[in-house]
Amino acid sequence: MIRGTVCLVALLAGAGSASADPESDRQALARYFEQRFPDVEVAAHIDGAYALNAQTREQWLAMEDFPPYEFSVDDGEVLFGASFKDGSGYQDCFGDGNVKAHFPYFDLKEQSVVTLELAINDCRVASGEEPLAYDGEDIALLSAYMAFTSRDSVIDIEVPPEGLAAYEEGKQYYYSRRGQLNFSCSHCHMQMSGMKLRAETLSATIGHVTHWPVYRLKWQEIGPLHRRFKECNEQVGAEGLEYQSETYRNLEYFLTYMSQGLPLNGPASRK
Amino acid sequence: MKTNFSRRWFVKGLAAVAVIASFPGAAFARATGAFKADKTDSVVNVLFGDLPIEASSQITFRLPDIAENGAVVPATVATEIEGVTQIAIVIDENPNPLSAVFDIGESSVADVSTRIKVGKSSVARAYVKSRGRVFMTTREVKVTIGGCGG
Amino acid sequence: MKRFIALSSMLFVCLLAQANQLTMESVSEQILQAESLHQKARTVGHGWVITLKLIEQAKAALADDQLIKADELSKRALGTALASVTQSIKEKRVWRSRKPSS
Amino acid sequence: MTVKPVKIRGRLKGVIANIKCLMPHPMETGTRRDDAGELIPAHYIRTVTCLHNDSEVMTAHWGPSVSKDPYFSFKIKTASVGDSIKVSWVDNLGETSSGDIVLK
Repeated sequence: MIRGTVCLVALLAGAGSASADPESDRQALARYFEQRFPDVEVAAHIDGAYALNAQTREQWLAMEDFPPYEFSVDDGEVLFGASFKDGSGYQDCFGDGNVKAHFPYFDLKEQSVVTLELAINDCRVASGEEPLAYDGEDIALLSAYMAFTSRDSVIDIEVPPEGLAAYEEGKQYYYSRRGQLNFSCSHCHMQMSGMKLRAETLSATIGHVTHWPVYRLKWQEIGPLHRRFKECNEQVGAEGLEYQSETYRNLEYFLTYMSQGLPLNGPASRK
Repeated sequence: MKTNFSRRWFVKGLAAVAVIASFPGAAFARATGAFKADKTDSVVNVLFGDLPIEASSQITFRLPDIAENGAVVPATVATEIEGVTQIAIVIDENPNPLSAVFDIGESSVADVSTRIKVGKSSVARAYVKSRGRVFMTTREVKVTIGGCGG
Repeated sequence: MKRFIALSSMLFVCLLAQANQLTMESVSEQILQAESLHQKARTVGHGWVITLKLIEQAKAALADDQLIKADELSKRALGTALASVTQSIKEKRVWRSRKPSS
Repeated sequence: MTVKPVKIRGRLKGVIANIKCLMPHPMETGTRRDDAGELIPAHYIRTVTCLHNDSEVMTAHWGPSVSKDPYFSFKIKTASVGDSIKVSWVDNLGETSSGDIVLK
């Protein structure tokens, strides 16, 4: 009995210190936003800045009434249904497409984070098809359709011990100052969340990944999460990285765990 | 040389106006270049001639105060006024202020929504024509330069 | 960190010494140093866009025989490259302070 | 440009039919430039005709300042289950498309 308690105490002590325990990170972040926005449910942050600004929310709801990304979902459905040369198709890898809740995951064989976009290409390559360009339209349409079929399922990903290093790298990236403006993601999306940068209301970290891919009015087309990572990097004067680069996949891995347990609501329209 | 040039235009102009006048409602707007006009006054002149424009509080003109993105601004015009035959949306500061004109048939409700481009912060106007009278209401819409800067 | 500060201050000292003999070699040497520092920051995810721009402009000025302009641009590039390396080193130490305490 | 059909949704509340449609179209003003700096020619929907059981109930005339992939919603009185609603558009290049639904 003594040995049990000793090891338990050690464990708790360990958890308390800087060890990378995703669940305690997530709870601490949830508490941070509960204190910062007492009258905003944690789950409400899946609507991003529109959970924090009533005026812009009204405009957003007008857009969501019949959103322009519906065409992308329809086109994505056609692509999803097409079969490969060897007769198989995406259904063989993803069923009806309602799988986004379990992405990204840590692939033990590859020892790296696998996002939905990577899995789409893995599925194609396994059937002898050419992989799609990560900044291309087809992969955005496919992930738009799969995001749509995954709507309302709850984010449920795992960080196995082997995946802790990748998770930790994503976390470090998120909290590190970057670029000539010397901001980290957390400066805008935690300390300044709910406030404005020029006309932009800053969204909270929690809920950041639930609604992708996104049709940004600015882009006038649907685009993946990593396009937003790259754009954000460049806005603080940092060099943007490649879509699906290891850094961005680890960042998505960390951010997705921060939204663990929240319902998916993609694709979505944004300003 | 100059005089007969203008005389020829004058004769052609007369014929054109006669033809155009016979078009119903908004087609008249299209044909007479209301969409090409670059100032609100000329748009109103072409659309409604010299009918008085009566300010009205009976028109619901929903437009955001600050547009999320000037390229896609949700706009709704709805009214309880009876016998409405035409609704028009005008954005003063747009290169061509006239955005859209709607011919409302008898079995349609005077309540239309669309999404328009607003070039820069501007006064927006909703015109409602009913039984030979023209009512109008205005809204201010601000358009900001997007992005966080930096 | 101490070793690095020693290195960069030594770098600046020798640059100042050469300042008066402004030659093609000294300027292109400065560009190379800016590039290597920039690469050092980039590999740890701290590359800055401005450094890349300044390096390209410095190279263009050099190719155009505008020695003074190339020197000034490459010095600025060296400055931002150094700042980005400093940022990467400092952040490695302090980023955890921004994580909400569990 | 491959012309795509108009997406229409209709909801009946009593005798009032709420019709919402979305029309895939670039709605180019003619003043925008592409990445190479070339002016993109004007290409926008000019007329939208709405039919209720094949009789015209609404016509919209648009300039190029209506947003890309235009959204249009309107309401029809005296509508009932089984009525047909058809929305069609014509653009300045003479292209046309349409979509239709039956009210449920």
